[in-house]
Amino acid sequence: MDFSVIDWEDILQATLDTLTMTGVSLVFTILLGLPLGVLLFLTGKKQLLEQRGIYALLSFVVNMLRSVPFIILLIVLIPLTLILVGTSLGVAGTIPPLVIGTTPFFARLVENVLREVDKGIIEACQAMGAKTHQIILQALLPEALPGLLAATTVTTIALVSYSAMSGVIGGGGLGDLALRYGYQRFQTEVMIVTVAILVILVQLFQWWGDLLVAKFTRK
Amino acid sequence: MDFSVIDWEDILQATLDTLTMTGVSLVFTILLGLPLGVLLFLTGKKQLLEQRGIYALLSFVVNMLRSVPFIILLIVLIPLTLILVGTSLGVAGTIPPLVIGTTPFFARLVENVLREVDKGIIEACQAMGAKTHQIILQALLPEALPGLLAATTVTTIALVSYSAMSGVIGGGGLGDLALRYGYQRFQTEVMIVTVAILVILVQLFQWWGDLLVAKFTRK
Amino acid sequence: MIEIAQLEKDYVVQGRQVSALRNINLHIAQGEVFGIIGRSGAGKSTLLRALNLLERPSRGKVVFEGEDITQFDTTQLQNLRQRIGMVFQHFNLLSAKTVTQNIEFPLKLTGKYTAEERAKRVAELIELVGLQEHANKYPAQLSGGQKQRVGIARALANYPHLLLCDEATSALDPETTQQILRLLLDINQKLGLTIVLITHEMQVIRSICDRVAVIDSGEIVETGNVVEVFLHPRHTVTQSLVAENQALDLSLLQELAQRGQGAKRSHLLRLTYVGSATHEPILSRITAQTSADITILQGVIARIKNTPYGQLIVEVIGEESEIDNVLKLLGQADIRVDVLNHLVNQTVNQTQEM
Amino acid sequence: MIEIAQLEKDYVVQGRQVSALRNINLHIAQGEVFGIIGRSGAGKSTLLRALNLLERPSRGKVVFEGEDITQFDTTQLQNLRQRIGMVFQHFNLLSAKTVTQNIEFPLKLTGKYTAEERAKRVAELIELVGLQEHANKYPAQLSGGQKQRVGIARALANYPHLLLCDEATSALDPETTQQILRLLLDINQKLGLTIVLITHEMQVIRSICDRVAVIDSGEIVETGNVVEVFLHPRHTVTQSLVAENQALDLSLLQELAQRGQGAKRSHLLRLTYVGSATHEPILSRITAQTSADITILQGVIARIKNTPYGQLIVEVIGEESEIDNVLKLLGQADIRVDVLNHLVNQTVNQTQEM
Amino acid sequence: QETLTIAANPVPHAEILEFVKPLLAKQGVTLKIKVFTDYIQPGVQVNEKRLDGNYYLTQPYLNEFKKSHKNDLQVPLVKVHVEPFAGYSSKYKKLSDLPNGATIAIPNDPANSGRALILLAKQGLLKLKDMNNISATKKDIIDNPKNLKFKELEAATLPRILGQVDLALINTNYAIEAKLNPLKDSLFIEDANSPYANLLVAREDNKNSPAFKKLAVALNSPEVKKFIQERYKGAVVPAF
Ligand SMILES: Nc1ncnc2c1ncn2[C@@H]1O[C@H](COP(=O)(O)OP(=O)(O)OP(=O)(O)O)[C@@H](O)[C@H]1O
Ligand SMILES: Nc1ncnc2c1ncn2[C@@H]1O[C@H](COP(=O)(O)OP(=O)(O)OP(=O)(O)O)[C@@H](O)[C@H]1O
Ligand SMILES: [Mg+2]
Ligand SMILES: [Mg+2]
Repeated sequence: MDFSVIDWEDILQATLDTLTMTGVSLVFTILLGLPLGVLLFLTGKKQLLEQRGIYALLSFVVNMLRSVPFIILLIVLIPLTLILVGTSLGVAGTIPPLVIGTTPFFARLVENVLREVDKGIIEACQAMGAKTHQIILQALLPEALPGLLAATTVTTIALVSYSAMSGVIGGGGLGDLALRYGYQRFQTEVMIVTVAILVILVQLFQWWGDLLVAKFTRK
Repeated sequence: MDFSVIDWEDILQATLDTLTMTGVSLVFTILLGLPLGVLLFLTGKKQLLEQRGIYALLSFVVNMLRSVPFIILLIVLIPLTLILVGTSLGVAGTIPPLVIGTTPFFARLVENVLREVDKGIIEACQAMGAKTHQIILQALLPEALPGLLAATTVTTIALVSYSAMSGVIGGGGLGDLALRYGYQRFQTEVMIVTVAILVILVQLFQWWGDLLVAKFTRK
Repeated sequence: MIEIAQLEKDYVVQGRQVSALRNINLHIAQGEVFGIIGRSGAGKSTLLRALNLLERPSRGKVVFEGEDITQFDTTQLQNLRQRIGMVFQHFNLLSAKTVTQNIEFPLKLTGKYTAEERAKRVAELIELVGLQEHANKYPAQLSGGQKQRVGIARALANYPHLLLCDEATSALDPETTQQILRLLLDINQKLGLTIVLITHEMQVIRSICDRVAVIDSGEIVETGNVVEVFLHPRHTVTQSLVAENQALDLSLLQELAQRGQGAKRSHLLRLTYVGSATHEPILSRITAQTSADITILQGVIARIKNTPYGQLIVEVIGEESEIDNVLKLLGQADIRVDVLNHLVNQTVNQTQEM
Repeated sequence: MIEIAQLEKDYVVQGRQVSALRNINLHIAQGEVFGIIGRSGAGKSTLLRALNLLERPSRGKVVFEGEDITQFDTTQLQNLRQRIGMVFQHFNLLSAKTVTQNIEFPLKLTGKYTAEERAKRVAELIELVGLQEHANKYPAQLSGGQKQRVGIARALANYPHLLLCDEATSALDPETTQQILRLLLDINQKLGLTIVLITHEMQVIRSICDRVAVIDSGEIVETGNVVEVFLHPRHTVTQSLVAENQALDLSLLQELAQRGQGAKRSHLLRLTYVGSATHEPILSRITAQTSADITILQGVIARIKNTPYGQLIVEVIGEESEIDNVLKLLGQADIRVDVLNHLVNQTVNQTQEM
Repeated sequence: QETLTIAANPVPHAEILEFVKPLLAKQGVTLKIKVFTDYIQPGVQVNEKRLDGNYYLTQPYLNEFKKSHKNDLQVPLVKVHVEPFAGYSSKYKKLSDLPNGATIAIPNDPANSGRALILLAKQGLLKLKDMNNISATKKDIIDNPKNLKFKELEAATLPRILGQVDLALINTNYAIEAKLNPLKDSLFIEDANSPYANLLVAREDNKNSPAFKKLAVALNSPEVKKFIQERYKGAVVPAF
């Protein structure tokens, strides 16, 4: 192994790119996925706002986005990405597809987590005359917080791993570096270093996530 | 659009390939991921068999596998794949990396689901003198069944989407077809058809999953 | 205040329809404390939950202050429910909120109070239910009774017009129960709060209820003033529920039966007297006027809400004429007499058969 | 059977250590029915859960049949627990199992029974707790009391040697409560089952307990035979807990105070008599021998387990000499007399101050 | 009956192999085609003897591959076709219009990125350290007078983002699929005697097998030449 061949500046840049892609995408994934997940939950069978039609529609959209291979999503979304961020290239261009790719996934996790919330608590809120938005914001989400945080951790890590595919549109980042240099150009050293950094990042995310889950677990 | 260019035999084969990859991988993912998830849960903080060391180790392995980009996993695992299934090519060769790629993900979901099980029920089992394996098999898993089924649905769909990358090692399947024709060869028709079939498959999986969840929800 | 007409509720269990409430008709007046009793599984909780439509009735109407609330839309129902407090059988506290936050929750929902007003009200309530030391604990850190008190405070927080209590004191010790009941009665008297409560503790009914309904297998089998229902229960279910201090102890009967019939005649009487009669030394006067021996075997002298009453099972031993005299004197003193001799005889027969 | 020595339990709340049990010493004999009472939050559940080490004590020993179980390894503890039944305050039923499956669960765990044996035992238990019609329901489809009965059946399923009950009848109506208590007592007598139970219903203690411990703020403040503790409670907490039918109704006292002191002297006495005295017509005989008027104001004549007892609050009105005579006669008749005149006087003073 | 298992990229390699499959079948050779969307695995799989040979490498890339894998097991048998590489722009009609600071998109795979840089160098847009280093990367540029910026993307994406850059270097197969005409739409194109002819490659141990001989002959047959010309209309040109 000859680690002197490694261009550390590249690695630093890639690390920053990965962090940017993951971070920004995560924020938007949560902003979009949380409401979507809540809506899936609410309109679902035997839930607060049971609405078969709306549920079926939302569920379909979510499933559709989840079933399209990510590379195809990257390509198909180019026009939309252009509108949203002005370019479909590089780190910025990767973020919209990443968000659109992970949002439905996160929304499903949110739906699943919310389903585990004690029905009695929702009933108590109803009995107090809480409006639906109050039930969601003030009871449901706080009650589900540990589960939601765990779901966010899983999603963050999924984002890191998705972002590796960003090379297709010149995205960059650690995963892309690992693929292009480590794999395609047989620079095993680069692969080892980038994968190691990825592992460390993911480990950190998990650790934070676990800490938060523990902090907000009241049961 | 000219759908006459489509080779329906290819599409049928690809559909079968996707079903095989997803189905077989799912079975192994559950067989490996469920115990792993249970172990993560049990050895976790304040849980039945709290074991900081073991938890940290398992968690690390899971995180590591999750942080390696799937394509790299596909490649790195070739020697192992050869040992396991005798070939690292085609549908069979895709299954080990798919399993190893999704197992840690599923294990995390399992861990999260199990954490939501009412502590009082575990206590009741302990008070009855249940052995740990009895608590797991006869109380914990049945109690968490709806959540586990929902997690399985999410995982199945993730498998479908991962399997699209199998083309790298000559795997095949709908996702690969969509990539090869739709992406690399600009045959939008093939892309549309394959993605449509993917969407239908995913929709079916989700629908089955939801049915099972509803069937086993007792609360 | 509440009028229930032809209310019915069915559940579906494994595809079969099971009826949980049948033909319920009930009127609860403004400011009344109304008790619901019945055997386990009779349908009490289901009925109570129908009052604020937490449980949608399968058929029938619930009229609240003149309006049929089964016709309400969501907003109307939400506004209505903000004026109804509810204490749940299983507490249903928000596990992610502290005691303080749980009690503050309904106040926040209305949006009518400032933060200070809320803090003041919460502090007041926490003190009323005696949880000062536990204000910042989460429900999982509380004992059963502490959780229940949080539930009570939460239900009262928003100055409700109607309070629905589903076994609100079942997890409380007698002393705390009395404190809570006094608190409820106080609010009832000062603010005219209407209370509907389910309980298994007859003492609770006696302490604060004006009227009581007895429900069995989903049907109301008896309703009336508490004094009336408790002292002269008509339906067998009511009888068995208030039996506690009314029916004869089996072992006592057996003892009496074994003692057998001696020379003198022994009569077993249940004496029931209500109101002022209780404090008059009637029994001792009668004893003074007769040579018959009067022994109180079992009984209670107490109050139902504000009405003093006594219910005693006494054995009268004496000559035929003396006993007639005793019965006459009791009649004059406005005491209701039930002769229970047949119970002893039955026991004798049973013992012989065995 | 169980020996608890210097048991302590601390909880950590927001970084602070809070003591939930302090210096608990207790001995519970084989075949005994042992009650634990105390105010809400006193530490009853914590103590009960320490008996099978569900709650690991912070310090101290729990000795079970001569062995210090705090030293047991996991397997030993599991084997031990299979012989201990437990009824939880919050039921803790398995929500994914039907009533039948819940009750069968502990039987399956031991692996000692065949499927038929289990089915037979389960059917037997379901009948004992009266849930035949609900055998295939899931817990979410049951009423509160039905859930509780499943919990009781489950705890009894495996023929335990020791039964721990945390408010096992709190959700049951009086009639069902009596049935369950009779069932427990029956097993206790026939099979020597030792029972430790927490309850807030003093009636339950009276019905089946031999001994009782009173716990307050984590400490045992009184223990003894039920008759002893209930009729002559020493600690203020005990007094307030058994007050229900012992202390004077405040409104009654006020009435007496208002009536004022007439020409004749009025004495307020609490009479307590235990055992055979109860069925003797003592009071009526005394009444016959004196010209003083004796009125029972409040009281109860009943049984604690198998011991009949009476506790009456009576007003005696008459000349000084007559009253002395009454007191003398009462003393001869083995009746314990407490003079409560001071209570009326206190009330008079309070009323005047207001 | 002999069997040959050959690894190939999907287009045009696999298609050309499909075309010769029936021809070989007549000669008693069963041809099995393994399609890879990847540029590494077909080589690796042949080295490790899991496959008999491959058809996707060009000579410069084969040299590179042998170097990095420190072996020389792979032996080129015949050249089959060339996919000429060209520069396209949707903004400029002539290369000389290209402004200073222009953005140029090039493929990011090792087989093509060096090739793109070399082609750019040949157009005089920049200078490379070593004009023959086919695995050159951006870092090997020693002179960049127009201060050009490079974006590295996956080859198949390039036609799709043509509008977002000033110039894109696109493999002809992808250009044609995307309805670009390499002859008319390109600003410049690789010359016909490009070193990047795709080769049928065998291993040292099987290069002399009769089956391989038959395949080599078939791939250089007039039928294949005709097939390539008709099918790919200039995007792929026969190299024999
Ligand atoms: N996990 C915990 N963390 C902190 N404090 C706790 C915890 N569990 C119980 N406590 C406190 O310990 C004390 C004793 O609780 P315990 O449950 O034993 O009371 P209890 O006597 O059973 O009361 P109740 O009759 O209301 O059920 C209470 O003050 C309670 O708030
Ligand atoms: N979701 C449900 N599905 C089916 N049956 C139900 C459901 N909920 C309640 N029941 C049944 O309806 C009947 C009435 O239940 P309810 O909870 O009203 O009883 P309750 O009078 O409150 O009893 P308890 O005193 O035991 O709480 C019970 O027999 C119960 O089993
Ligand atoms: Mg109920
Ligand atoms: Mg308790």
